[in-house]
This record gives sequence, structure tokens and C-alpha cells, in this order.
Amino acid sequence: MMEIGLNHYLILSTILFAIGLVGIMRRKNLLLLFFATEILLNSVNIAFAAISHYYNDLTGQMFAFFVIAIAASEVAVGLGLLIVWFKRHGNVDLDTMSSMRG
Amino acid sequence: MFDHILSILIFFPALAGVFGFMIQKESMRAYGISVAFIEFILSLWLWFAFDSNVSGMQFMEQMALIPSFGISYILGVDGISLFIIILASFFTMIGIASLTETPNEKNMIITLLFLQMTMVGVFAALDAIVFYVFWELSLVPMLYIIGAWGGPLRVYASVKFFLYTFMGSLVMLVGMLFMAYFFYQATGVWSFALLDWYRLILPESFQLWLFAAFFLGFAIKVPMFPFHTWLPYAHGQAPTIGSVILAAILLKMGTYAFIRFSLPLFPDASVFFMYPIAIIAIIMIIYTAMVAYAQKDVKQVVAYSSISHMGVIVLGTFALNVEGISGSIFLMIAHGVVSGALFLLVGVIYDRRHTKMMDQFGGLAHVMPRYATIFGVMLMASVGMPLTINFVGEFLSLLGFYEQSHILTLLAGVAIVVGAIYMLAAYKKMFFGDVTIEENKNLPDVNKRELVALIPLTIITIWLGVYPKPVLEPINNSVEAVVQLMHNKATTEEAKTRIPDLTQGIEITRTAMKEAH
Amino acid sequence: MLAPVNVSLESLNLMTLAPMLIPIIGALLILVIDLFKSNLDKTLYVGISLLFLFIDFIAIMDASGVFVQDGTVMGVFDVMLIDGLAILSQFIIVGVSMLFIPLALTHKRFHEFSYPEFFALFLFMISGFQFMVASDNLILIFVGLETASLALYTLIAMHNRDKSFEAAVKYFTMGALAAGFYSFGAMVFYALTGSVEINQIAAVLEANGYADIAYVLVGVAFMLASFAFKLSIVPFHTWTPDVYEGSSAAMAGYMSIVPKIAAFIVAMRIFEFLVHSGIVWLEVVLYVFVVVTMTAANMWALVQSDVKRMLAYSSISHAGFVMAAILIGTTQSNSALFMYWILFSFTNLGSFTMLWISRQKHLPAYQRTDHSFDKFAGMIKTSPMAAIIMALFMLSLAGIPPFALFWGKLYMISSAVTSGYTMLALIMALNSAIAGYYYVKLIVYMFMKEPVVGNDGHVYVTNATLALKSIIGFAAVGTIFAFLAVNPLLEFVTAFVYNSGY
Amino acid sequence: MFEAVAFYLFAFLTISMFYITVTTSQALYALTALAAGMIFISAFFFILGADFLGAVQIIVYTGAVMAIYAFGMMFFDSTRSVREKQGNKYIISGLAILSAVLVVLIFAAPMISTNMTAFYPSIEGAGNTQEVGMVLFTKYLIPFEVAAVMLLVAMIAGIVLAGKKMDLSLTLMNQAEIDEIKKEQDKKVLS
Amino acid sequence: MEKYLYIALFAPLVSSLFSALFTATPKKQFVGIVASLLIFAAFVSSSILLTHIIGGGEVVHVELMTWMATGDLYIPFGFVVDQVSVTMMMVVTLVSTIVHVYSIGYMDHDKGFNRFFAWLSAFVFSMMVLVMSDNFAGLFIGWEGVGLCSWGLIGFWFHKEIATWAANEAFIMNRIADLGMLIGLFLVYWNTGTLQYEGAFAAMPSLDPATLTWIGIFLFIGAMGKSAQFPLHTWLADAMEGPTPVSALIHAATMVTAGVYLVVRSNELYDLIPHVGLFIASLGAFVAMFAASMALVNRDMKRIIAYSTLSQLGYMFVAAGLGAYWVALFHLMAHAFFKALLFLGAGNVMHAMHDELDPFKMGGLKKTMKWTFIMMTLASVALAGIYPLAGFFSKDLILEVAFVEHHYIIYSVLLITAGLTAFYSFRLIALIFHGEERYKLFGIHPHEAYKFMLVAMSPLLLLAIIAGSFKISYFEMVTNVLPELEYHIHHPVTFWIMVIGTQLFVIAAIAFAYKKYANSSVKVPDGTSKMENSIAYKILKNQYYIPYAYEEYLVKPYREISDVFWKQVDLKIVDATVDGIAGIIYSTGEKTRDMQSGNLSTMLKWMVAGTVGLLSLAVVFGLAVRYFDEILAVLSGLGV
Repeated sequence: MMEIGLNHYLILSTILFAIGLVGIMRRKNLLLLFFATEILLNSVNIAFAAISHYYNDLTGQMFAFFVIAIAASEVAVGLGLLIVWFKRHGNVDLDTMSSMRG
Repeated sequence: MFDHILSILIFFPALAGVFGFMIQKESMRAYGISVAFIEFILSLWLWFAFDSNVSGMQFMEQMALIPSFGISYILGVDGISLFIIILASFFTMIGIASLTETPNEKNMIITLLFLQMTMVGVFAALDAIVFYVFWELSLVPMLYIIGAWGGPLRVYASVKFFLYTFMGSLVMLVGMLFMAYFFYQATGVWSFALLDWYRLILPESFQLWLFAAFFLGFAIKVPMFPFHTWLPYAHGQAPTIGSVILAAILLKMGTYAFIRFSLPLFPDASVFFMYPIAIIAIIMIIYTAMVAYAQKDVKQVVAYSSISHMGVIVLGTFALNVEGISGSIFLMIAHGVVSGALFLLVGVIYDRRHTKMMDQFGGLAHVMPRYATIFGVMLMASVGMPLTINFVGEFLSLLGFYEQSHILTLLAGVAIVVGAIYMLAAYKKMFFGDVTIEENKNLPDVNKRELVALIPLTIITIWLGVYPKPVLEPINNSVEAVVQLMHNKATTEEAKTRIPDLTQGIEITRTAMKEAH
Repeated sequence: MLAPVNVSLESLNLMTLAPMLIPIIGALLILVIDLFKSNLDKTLYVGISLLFLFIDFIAIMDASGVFVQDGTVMGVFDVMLIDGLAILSQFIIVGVSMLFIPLALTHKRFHEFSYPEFFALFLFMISGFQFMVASDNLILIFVGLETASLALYTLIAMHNRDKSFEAAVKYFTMGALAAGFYSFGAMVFYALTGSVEINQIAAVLEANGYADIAYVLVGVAFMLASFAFKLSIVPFHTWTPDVYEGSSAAMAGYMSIVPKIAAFIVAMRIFEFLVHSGIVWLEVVLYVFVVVTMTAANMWALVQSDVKRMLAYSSISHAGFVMAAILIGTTQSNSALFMYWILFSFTNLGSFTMLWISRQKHLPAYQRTDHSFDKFAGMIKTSPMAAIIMALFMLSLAGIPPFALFWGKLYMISSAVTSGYTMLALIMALNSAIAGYYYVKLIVYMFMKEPVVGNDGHVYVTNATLALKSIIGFAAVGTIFAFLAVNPLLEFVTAFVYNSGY
Repeated sequence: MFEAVAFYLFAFLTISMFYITVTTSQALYALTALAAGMIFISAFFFILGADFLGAVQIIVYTGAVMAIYAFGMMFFDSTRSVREKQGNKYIISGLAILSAVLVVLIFAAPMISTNMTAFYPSIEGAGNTQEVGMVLFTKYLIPFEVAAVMLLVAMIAGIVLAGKKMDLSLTLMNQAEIDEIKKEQDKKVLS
Repeated sequence: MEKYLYIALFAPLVSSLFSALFTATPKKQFVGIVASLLIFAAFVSSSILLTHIIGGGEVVHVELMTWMATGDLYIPFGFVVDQVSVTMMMVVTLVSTIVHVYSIGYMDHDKGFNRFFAWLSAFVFSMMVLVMSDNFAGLFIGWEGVGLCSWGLIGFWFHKEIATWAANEAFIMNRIADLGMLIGLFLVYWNTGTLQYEGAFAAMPSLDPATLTWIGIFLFIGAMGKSAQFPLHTWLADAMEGPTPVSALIHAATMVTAGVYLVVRSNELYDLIPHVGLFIASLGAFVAMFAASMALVNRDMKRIIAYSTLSQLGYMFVAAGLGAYWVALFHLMAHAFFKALLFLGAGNVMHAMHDELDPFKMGGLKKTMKWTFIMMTLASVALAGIYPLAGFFSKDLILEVAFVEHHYIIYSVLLITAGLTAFYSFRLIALIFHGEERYKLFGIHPHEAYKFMLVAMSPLLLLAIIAGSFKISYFEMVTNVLPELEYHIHHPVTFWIMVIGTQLFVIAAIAFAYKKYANSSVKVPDGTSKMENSIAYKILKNQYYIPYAYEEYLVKPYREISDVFWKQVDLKIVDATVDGIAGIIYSTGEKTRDMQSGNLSTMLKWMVAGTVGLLSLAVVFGLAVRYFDEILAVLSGLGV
């Protein structure tokens, strides 16, 4: 228990990922929903860093690095989309977005 | 010219159809008739040039289409397909000639020309995929014809027709792909060429499955019980021309395919499935005849009668001997002529009264004697009166099957009774008695345009009933080849005995016959 | 201390980068032009894009020449991978893009095409897809994927309607979740093998004999989820109809082809070796995916009242159909995948273009959505030629021979048959029959119904310009005469797939 | 020992922060918790010796991403509590817990094949940043450049979407209106 | 001689086609005349052929052309004129010539005059094909052809519901029998390899008896239909709805005897299977009595004669079944003459009575219709078998045959029937021509038929009287091809007792009939008399309730089952299944489309759910692999 191995990190990562999933499913406010996606990516980053550490291999860090970059760009686009929507509708509630169905 | 006559026969109408877009609306009928006439002359030429002593394929054309997958454009006719091709071109011709005033006549004629391409293509194709292409493609014009010019339920009927047959043929396609794969396994080469496939002898277990796959496609097209329910709708809703071509040619695709594919490819399976199929055929014969008797709509009567007759054709096919198969092919032609004519006749009265309900008629023989006469002739042909075209086919089919099973033939023979019942009942309702309905009192008799279509059919009906030899002989020669092939390929003991070996004894009878003359 | 790294320029094989760089340069050029002189006409940008795509195409041809000669080429620290799959898929990507770009030249003005950014983003997106397919490094795949996706979200939103924003947001959010799945899956694989390169992952797993099968399966599950999203496999498909409906018809057509082929390539790379390693689980799951996707999507397509939405479901179904190739995993099936997709791209782009050409800005009262079925009622009476072409595309999609898609279906089903997936082959065939219904439904509307009062047929060509018409003509000719092209195509594709080891 | 304590501490902190993020009804709390969680994650990076990554994490996430989110939040005026209609909570928690349990079930067991050969091993005697630099600019040069393109795309996308370009629909306007707008724009440029 | 054969065969066809040309035009007298002349030409040719054959000439055999040839099957249009067929040809052409001529007068006022001759001549042609064919298939052509013409002629007055109904009934019933015939043909072909009489009969002796029995049975089923044997007899009485000349020609003289002809033609077969022959004879005897009994009480002139025909057919079958083929043929010939005469006479009466058929409404007509009276009386005498008229020779012979062959039951049945025959025949004569002139009550003014009609009938009268005298020469001719069986009752006393006894019995029956019906007390029955209310009378009146039973237990159920098949099975099961499958697919789509709620949150949930689904599968599988050994151990511990 006290010896922290790779599995601990992987489990932590999984738990965080699951929390992210909760957020994804639970949030109706799109902005808060985007927070949850950040959690997903971050949880994976921990695992990458840990694997990198335990394998003594840098690829994991690289992956984490790119994931951060991707997360950042997603924020830009996502917020852009939200702003457009907000300008038109004055809210960012995804329940209002259901003009297309079936 | 002869080298490519089949290609010309196939693509000439389509090409003409494409050019037809440029023709002015009023002139379209003349254009259509001339194209169909040329096509008919070409098909007659085909017959003229056809050597009826050769049992194999003639006018073969071959061109690699997708060599890496073994698909080639191979065409050819033998006695089996020759007459159906002629029938197809003939019916297209008289169909267009007798076309009554229709909205969008131009579209109709162009569609018919395309339909003709697919029909000829199906019967001339000797490559499974090419066959399949035309087979499927033929659904499209028919879909349009029924759907655009049909009765009140036309959309339902046409879509049902399309999807039902489409579904069946897709299963058949899977079967074809399997067949090609087995061929590939056996030889290391992909091929969809039918003549290549003929050389392949499959184990019985494979045959059974493949037979079943092909059967579904064919059975729906025929249509065999219990896959027949699309037909009454299709016929009931289709315009006259649609019904005529559907009954005369399209249904024949199924039975033709049985002879072209199922029998020679899967002789053992054919023997294995002979009894089940015969039972289905008998159900078709009796059951649909009874259903036909219950109909109130004369077109439905003819439609169900088609199913009933197709039952006899199927039965003859699965007699697996020369008499039966020749008979069934002949009956295909016969039924094409007769049911085509009957649908035309129904169309005649429909044009006048805009109803097909039999209780709306009665006593028509008083006001339309010529019509009644022609109808009577066709009726008698339909019930299989000797010296009409149908009898020859029915007689031979039943005769052939009698060798396989006595009791089933006896049951199938009930066709001649039940057929008479519904037909005579319908005739009685329509033509006999007094004219009770006011509108019927002044109906004009058949006019010239209708006679143009009906007289040739009547002549053929009698002519081929009295003297079927010119047609029967080429059929016979080709069928003998098929039967011999089946016998040679059969692997099970039962199949060997069920399918006659023609190398024995045939010479003797042939020479005996020649001496008799 | 670190020793300096010596890298010889030849060993980098920089030529492998050329096809991806060309669109990037094009995009930058467009941005620069816009900097200097704004408000230039869209034709300029269409021209530039076409030009660069054309050059790109030539570069790919060049690469294919190299491939034919030397086989698979790795480049730039073995990140780039130019094999048959990469080349074939790039051909499709760039080719379809070239067909798509002229669709901007509509008769009516549309918001997105008024901005040069659209074209820049479009070219960026293409390069993103190209990176995605031309690599077996999960990182580069991820980055390429995101580049393309982010650009795509924007392109959808730029259509500038409520529905398109909604579509973009939905797509984006689900894409973000899928990205999460992807990275988690990649993480598991990395944890298992210490590598993020697919061939090395495969090699390591092979070496230890899939000892940690449970781990592998978790990784595969997440990867599968993420690609199932991209490929719109049920139940990850839910974005597809909405996004297609929200975006312009042209864009929807494009989306049904290009992103999917890119995703297919990656899926092939990732899953193929797993399928071949005999993991029953994967086989079962893929089987279920294929069957459920085909069937369910078909059922939903049946009940649609909007043509575009119907086509959206139909393309889900097609994706499921093609997914079977990955399940089967033989050379024949993989070739069939390409065959199918190439033929599908013609037909599908054609049919979406037909919708695009008839796109109105203001909907009349009888029409609830852009392309409701009613709109096409009686089309044969008012504009016969358009109706016939539309019917042609529908028949091709339904798999009626001899039109394009039939040959794809034929080869695909054949590949199932050859590898013993008999039931699958039957299910595929029967699904084609179900699909027949909704394609025919449109034909029924066009050919067998009376036009809605007030519809004089002008609506069907409201957007028509020479460019659009030529694209349709091109697609139509391709659809009809596909049978002539099937053989060379088949040989070409099979050679490339086979030589790439798939 | 220290490592274990640190791991459990930060694990607890991150989990609680993220839990708050996804459950709180106050957008501001969520944002703050998220930022805190990000920082705690960077702690893991430091523990694991990925110093560069830790730094990047703090700068990019807490510095940039959170700032953007904060701006967004202000823009959307969602500082007050967010009202969200909730569907079936059991489905949500069930799915999430199930997924966690399932994965954990697998991850709890050690991997059998642990003797990995590192393809890009850490270099003896070099700092983490240097190592990262070495790999990033050789092996991952192309992804790096593509990431640059991606950021460019994101930037353009952000500008296009959030800027004025999407305010009016050119699709629905007629030519005269557009000319009007253009003229105004020109005026502004001239003045 | 072939020339004459062709004339005999094709003259009727030409006649038919010629008349057919004018079907659409109003009545043309010359159509009837030309048709009659052509038929007469056929008659002349037949006579020439007959003399040729009698003169010991060779059998004329021609093969016109191939009809069907496929596989081993070879069927030509071949025709043969031998002793048997020439007899039939004579009968057919003679009676038809007379009927044609008669019809010119009878159909004088009918709109369908021309059409009538077309049909009638077509019938003659079919009949000629039937009798002249040299193979079973050709026979079948004629067989069906006469069926067709019979249909057309029974339903000639197609505006009458009952006539068309009767036509259809006749056709369908014949078809049922034809099926049997067809099966017989198939059996012949597959067992002998040919359908030519010559080859087939030659091959038969070597076949096993079971097969032969079946062949015999099926061919006889065919014969039963045409010859209206029980249980397929009902159509004949109903067929009387057709014009009377038709009844005379088709339903008395020619077509109905086709069955007898078939049996006679197949004598070589039936000789091999005497048990079937016995069955035929028994059935014949039964029908003879059965039909006669129905004739006793019937009140329809034509139906009475029809039942009498039926009864006489029974006699013929008795003879044929017992192997006395030439006797059967002889009776056939004789019967044709007097029965046709009887019918034509009845036609005259009908004409005179304005289509009234109930003899009870006539009476005393001998004054106005003298010639008809004489003819019909003589015909009835011939029918009753009184010496020296035709009936005596032929009918007595059949009784003798039955006696000699020791079939005493058959003999006694036939004897009783002979009495019944005499009774009902003269009941009819008495009611029509004697007694009160009851027709006056109905305001009818009867008149004698045209002269030329009576003249036309006269040859029949003559033949009915003298036909018996041909017996010996006929016997000599026919036995060239038929088994040469002479029947002599060995003891002359027995012979004379029998002959005289029979004659006395018959005369007594006639006397009784006259006594009962030739007096002035006969009234038009009103359904109140005691006799009319007796059970026996009702049974006979209703034809043993057989038509009723057919209607109730065959026709109605058929109609109802058809309806059920269509409305319940076809629409509600078969079609509904197809539509149901499509419906299920469609409604599944309709029901599950809510999955696409358009709400992003739901979509995300679906994605997560999908992933979780995949994961759970993965974990189950993964754990199963991981703990494979343990699971195995547990399972084996459980004893699985």
C-alpha cells in the first residue's frame, strides 16, 4: 500500500476520468461541461506522466504535452462556439439546443 | 452484325430511349413503335439465324469487364432463352402500339425501352453478375411504371414489388458470390461465367445451401407461394402495359433462372428439393386458383391465375426430365402470350369503364361480341384447351413431372379443373346474362388499335397450339443438353436415377422418328 | 550532458511531408492574401484552394510512385509513414476535397464562403487528415485528428444558422469526449508496451503473447469508443444526423466521406493486428457493431421526413457496412473498403450536391426542413433531368447494379463470403434491402407524387451554377460508368493494400 | 514514504477538487476547484520528475485556459448559481461508477509483462527540460509543428466565431445591405 | 381414300370457320345452308370410307404433321379410319347433317343463328378429331374440343343465367373427368413410351396388372365425365338448357357416347383387366336403373329424354364392360338414331308450345302435330326395344350378354330398367300427344314444324326402324378389329322365354303408362296429390338430392373456402406476415428514434453508456482469461 506503483497512478487516473465522465453526463451548462472535458484529459495526463516515470521513457511526457496543447486549442474553439451561441440565445444551456431530433 | 447481335438487341432500345428524350411529345408514340418494331425485327432475325440443331450457346459475345474479379460481359442464347427474348421484344412492341392515352406518354415509352433492355439482358446474359445487373435493373422501370401510372394504391404496390424482389435477389447475390468463391477455391481463378460454373461439381451439402440462396431470389420473382403476395398488388395497381409486361416477361425471369442456374449448377440439390418445391407448386396451383375464384376484380383474377400457372411451370421445371423442362419453357412462352393478352383485354374494358369490378359488368357479350370472342379464346387458352398454346406447355410439364411423382401430378392436375372454375366464373360474370348497368349498354367494341395487339396474340395462341414444333424443337435440343449436363454432374445415387441419362436410347428414338417421317 | 544530435537530411525523408505541407502553404497564402486585400471574391479562394489541392494530388501521385518502387517509406524520425493505405486514403481525401471546393461557387450567396478563413481552415483540415492517415504514431494521429476536427467544427459553424451552431456545439462536445477516450486508450497501450507507435505496440504485444489481455481489452475498448464516434457507429452515432442536418448539404456530403475514411485508416492500423491476433472479444464486438450499426441506422433512416437527415442515417449505415471490412480483415476486405469508399464518395457527394443545389434561403410554408421529402414531390414533372439524376444516386446508394456502389457492395460481401462470414454476408445483403426502402421513398416522392402547389420546379436548381452542375455531372457519370473503372481501380487498390501488408 | 504520503494527499485533493467541479451549482466554485485541481495535478508531475510538464501544466492550464474560462464566464454572466435540470441521476452515477470499477478491476492487478524497454529513455545527467527538448525537437518535431498548425487553426476559429464575422448572416442579407456595411467599415478604416 | 378422310375431317372445320365469319352480322340463311352442305360433304366422305372399309379395304391411316415432340415424346396429328372409327364417323356425320338442316328451321328466329352454326360445326369437327385420331393425345384434343363446344352450345343463350350456369357446370365436371383421363394418358406414356394406339396397346400385355388397372381406371374416369356416368351425371340433365338440336346432337347421339367409344377403342386394354370391366358394367347397370328412375317422375320433357339417354349409356357401358365391345358400339349407333329423333321431335313440340317443357301442360297434340307424333312414338317404341325396331336388336343383345356372362344381377337390373324405360317413354308420349288439350288453358296455339325439318328428320326415323337389320353385316365388319364374341344362349327354350318375356314385360309397361296418362283425367299437378307428397316421389323428383348435395357440400364449401383463402389466409396471414415484418422494422425505427432526442446530454450519455458496455464486455472477457485456471477449477469442483 505504501509503495506507490504504477497501478496507483493508473487507478487515480481512472477515478479522475470517471469524475470527468460524471461531469460530462451531468452538466447542462455548456461551460461547465467543458470543464469536465478538461478533467478527462488531465486525468490521462497523470497516467502518462506516471508511466513515463516508471518506464523511464519520455514518450509519455510528450503525449501529455500534446494533450495539453490539444486541450488548450479545444478551449479556444469551444469558447468561440459558445460565444456565438450566447450572442444569439443569451444562454449556454444545452437543453435549449434541441431543434434537431429524431 | 451477327457477332454482336445480342449486344445490339440489348442496348439498342436503351440508346433509343436516351435519344427519346429529345423527341417531341406528340411524336413519341411513333418513335417508340418504330424502335420497338426494329427491335422485334432484330429479334426475329436472331431466330432466323439461330441454328436449332445446335444445343449449346449461340451468338456468344465475350469481353472481360473486371478480369481481376472474374466478371466478364458474356452473352449468348440457346433454345431456352431465344424465344423469351423474342417474346420480350414482341410484347414491348405491341405494348407500345396498344398504349392508350396516358399522361406523360413520353416518360412511359422511354421507361418501356429501358425495361426492354433489362429484359433482353437478363435472358441473354451468361455471366452471373451481368445477369444480376439486368435482373435488378429491371425492377427500376417497373417500379416507375406501377408507381407513376397505377391505381390508387400504386405507391404501396410498387414499393412492395421493388423491395420484396430486391430482398430476394440480394440473398441470391450472396449465393452467387459463394458460388464464385467455390469456383475460385477449386480452380484458383475468379469467375462468374455461367459456362465455367457448369463445370464445377459441388458436394451436396454446399449445393443445398446455395440452392436455397438462389431459390429465394427466384421464388420471389416467380412468385412462388408464400412469397407471392406482391403480385396481386402489383398487377392490381399497375397500368395495363405494366401488367402485361410483368406477367408476360418479368415473371419468367424467375423460372428461367431456375433452369439456367439452379438445375445445372445444383443437380443433387434440385433432386433433394424436388418434392418440397413440387408441393409448393401444387399449393400455388390450387390455393391461388381458389383465391382467384374469390376475387371480385377481374384483373386480380388474372393476376392470381398467373401465380397458378407459374406453379405449373415450376412443377415442369422440377420434373428434371426433357419433357417437363421443355414443357415448362414452352409454358413460359405460352403463359406470356396468354396472360399478356388477358391483361390487355382487361385493360380494354378498364379504359371504357374505369372499373375492373366484375359486378359492374355482365352481359358484355351482347354489346361487345368481338371483345367477348377474343376474351373467350384467351380464356380457353388459359384453361389449357388443346390446340391452344397453353395446353402444349401444361401437358408436357405435367407429363414430365408424372415420371417423378404420380400422386403429386394428380394433385397438380387439379389445375385444369380449378383453372376452369375461376375463369369460367369470371367470364360468366362479365359476359353472360343481361346488360343490367346503364353505362354498359353503349360500350364500343374493341377498336383498331386494340386489335393490333390482340389479333397477333390470338394468332400466336392458336398457331403455336396447333404447331408448336418451330419453338419446341430448339427448346428441346437445348433442354436435352441441360438434362444431360445435370445427369453427368449428379453425385448422389438418387439424383443419378432421377435425372435421366439421355445418351442411352436417345439415338434410337431420334432415328425412329426420322424414319416415321 | 547531452550530446548533440546528428541527423542526416536524407534519413529524414522530408519528401514524405510534401503532401501535407502543400495545403498548409495554401492556407497560409490565403490568409496572407486576405491580410493585404480583403473583400476579394470567393472565386479567387476557390481557385487557390483547387490549385493547391491539385498540386497536393500530384505530390501524392509522386509518393505513390515512390511506394510502388520502394514499398513503405518511413520519414522524419519514423513519425511519418507512407504506405499504401496512406496513399490511397490521401487520394480519396484530396480528390473528394477537389470535388467539394467548387461547391462553394453557388448561385446564391452563403455566409461561410464569403470569408477567406473558410478556405484556409478547409486546407488546414485537409492537411490534418493527411497527417492522421500518414502516421502510425498515436501522438501525431491525435494531433492531426484534432487539427482537422477543430477546423471542421468551425467550418460547420460558419454556415451561420442556429442549427449549424447547434450542430457544431454538439459535434464539438462529443468530439472532446471522444478525444478523452482516445487519449485514455492510447495511455493504456502506452502503459502496456511503452510505445505509442502502432507497429511497435503490435510487436511488443506479439512478443509477450498478449499476456495482459485484460489491459489490452480496456485499451481497445476506449480506442474503439473513440473511433466509433468518428465513424458514427451505433451508439456513438448520435451526433451524425444532427450535424448533417445543421451543416450545409455540401459540407454534410463532405463529412460523410473524408473524416470517415481518415478514421477508417487509423482504425485499420490499430485494430487490424488485433483482429489477426485472434482476440475473440474484438471479433464479437466488431461483429455486433457492424450488425447493429447497419440495421439500426437503416431503421431510423426509414422514418425520416427530411432527405438530408435520411442520408445522414444512410451514411451511418454505410459506415457500418464498411466497418465489416475491418472485422473481416483480409486483403480483399481492406481493398473492398477502399473500393467501396471511392465509389461511395462519388455517389454520396453527388446526392448531397443535389440537395445543395436545391437549397433555399427561405423555406416555403409547406416545408418544415431544408430538404423535406415534400419538397421533392413530383420533381419528374417540373425538372425531369434533375429528378433522374437524383434517382440515379439513390439507386446507386441502394446498391442497384450497375451503378457505382453496387460494385463496392459486391466486393465487400464477397470478401465476407470468402472469409467465412456467411451470416454477416446475409445480414449485409438484407440490410441493403431495408435500405432500399428509404432510397426508393425519395424516388417515390420524385416520380410518383404530384408536386406541391406553388412548386414550379425552380427550387431544384435555385443554386445551380456551371460549377455545381459539372460536379453533379461528374458524379453522375462516375456513378453510371463505374463498371468501366472498377477493374483498374480494383487492381490498383489491391496492389497498394497488399503491399502495405494488410 | 514521502512519496506515498504526497500521492495520497494530492490524490485526495485532486479527486475532491474535481468532484466539486462537476457537482457544484456555483460556476465560480467549479472554476476555482478546477484551477486548484490542475495545480494539484502539476504536483504529481513534479513528484514523477516531469518538471517541464508540471510547469507547462501550471502555465497553460491555470494561466491560460483558466483565464479564458474566467473571461468566458464573465461574458456569459454565469457567476450566479447555475440551474440545471437533471435527468436520471442513477444512470449518470451508475455509468460513471461502473466504468471506474471496471477499469480499476483491471488496473488493480499488476501487469505481467513489466520489463519494458524504453524506446526514448531519459538521458543520464540531463535535466528534464533538456530531455524533453531533445525528444521534442527530434522525434516529435512534426507533431510539434502540426500542433502549431492546430493552435493556428484554433486561433482562426476563435477569431472567426467569437468576432464580428458571425454577427450578421450574409446568407440572409441582400446585396444592398452588405454594401452598406462594407462602406461603414471602409469609413472606419479611413478615419 | 385419304382425300375422303381429309374431307370428312376438315369440311366441318371449314363450315365452322365460314359460319364464324358471320357471327357479328345478323342472321343469314345461307350460312346454315352452306354449313349443312359442308357437313353433308363430310357425311358423304364418311359413307365412301365406310363402303371402302366394308369392302374389305385397308385401314386408312394418315399422319398430317408433328404436333408435339420433345424428349422421347412424339405426338403427331395422325388419323385413322378403321372399322370402329368409321362407325362413329357415320353416326356423327349423319346425325349432325340432319341436325344442321333441322337447325335451319329451328333456329330460324334466333339472333345468334350464324354463331349457332359456327359452334355446331366446330363441335362436329372436334368429334371427328376425337373419333379419327390414331393416338390418345389426338383423342384428348377432340375430347376437350367437344367439351368446349358443348360449353358454347349449352350456354348458347347466354343471357339466361341458368343456361350459362349449366354450361359451366358441364365444362367443369367434364374437366374433373378429363383430369383422370390426362393421368391415364401419362400412365400410358410412361409405361409404354408412346401415345399411339398401336404402339401403346401392343406394349400393354407385357405390363404388370396393377399398372394396367390404374390405366384402365383413369381412362374410364375420363369416360365417366363425357358419358355422364354417376357421380358425374348431373350436368347432362342441366345441359338441356341448350337449344334442342344441340341436345339431340351432343347430348344424345354423339358426345356423350364418346366415353363408350373410348372404352371400345381401348378394348385391348380392358380385355387385360376384366375386373375393371366388371366394375364398368356394374356402374353402367346402376346408372341405367338410376337414371331411369329419375325419368319416371320428371316433368321436364327434355330432361326425361336426357335421363333416358343416361340410362341407355349405362346399357352401353354394361356391354363394353363385359367385353362385348361390338354390342356396345352397335347400341351406340342405334341409340344415336332414335334418341336424336326423339330430341328433334321434342324440339318440334317445344317450338309449337313456345318453349313450354312441362308435358302436363300439353296433351292432345297428336291432332295438330301428326308427323311429330308419329316420329316420336316410333322413336319411343325403338327406345323401349320393341321388335322389330332398332332398339330391340341392340338392347336385347346387351341383356343377352349379361345373361350369358352369368351376371344375373346386372341382367335383372337391366331387365327392370327396360320396363321402366318403356314406362317413362310412353308416359311422355301419352302426356304430350294424348288426352285433353291442356295447353289451351295457357293460351298456346301449337303448329306443326316446317316441312323441311320433318323431312330432315325422316332419315333418322327410317334408321330407327331398320337399324336392327344391319346387325349381321355390322358384326362382320367390326369384328375385324374388335374381339369376336358371339352370344348365343345355348338353350333355345331359354332364349325364347327370355325374348318373349322381355317383350311382354315392356309392352305391359307401355300399356300401364297409357292407361295412367292417356286419359282425360290427367291434370296439371299442383303439388297436392298424394303421390306428389310421398317420399319416394320427392327423392326421385329431386334427383336423389344429388344436385342439392353437390351444391351444398361441394360448390358452396368451395366458394367459402376460396373466400377464406383469400380474405383470411392470403390477406391476413401470408400478406400480413410480409407486411408485418416490414411493419416491425419500420415501427422499431419509429419507436427507437427517440434515442435521438436531440439533447446533447443524452447523446453524451449514450456515448458513455456505449463505452461502459464495451468495458464491461472487455472486463468480463479479460477476467475470464486472467482467471481461466481458477474458473476451470471451480467448475470442475462443481462437477460440471
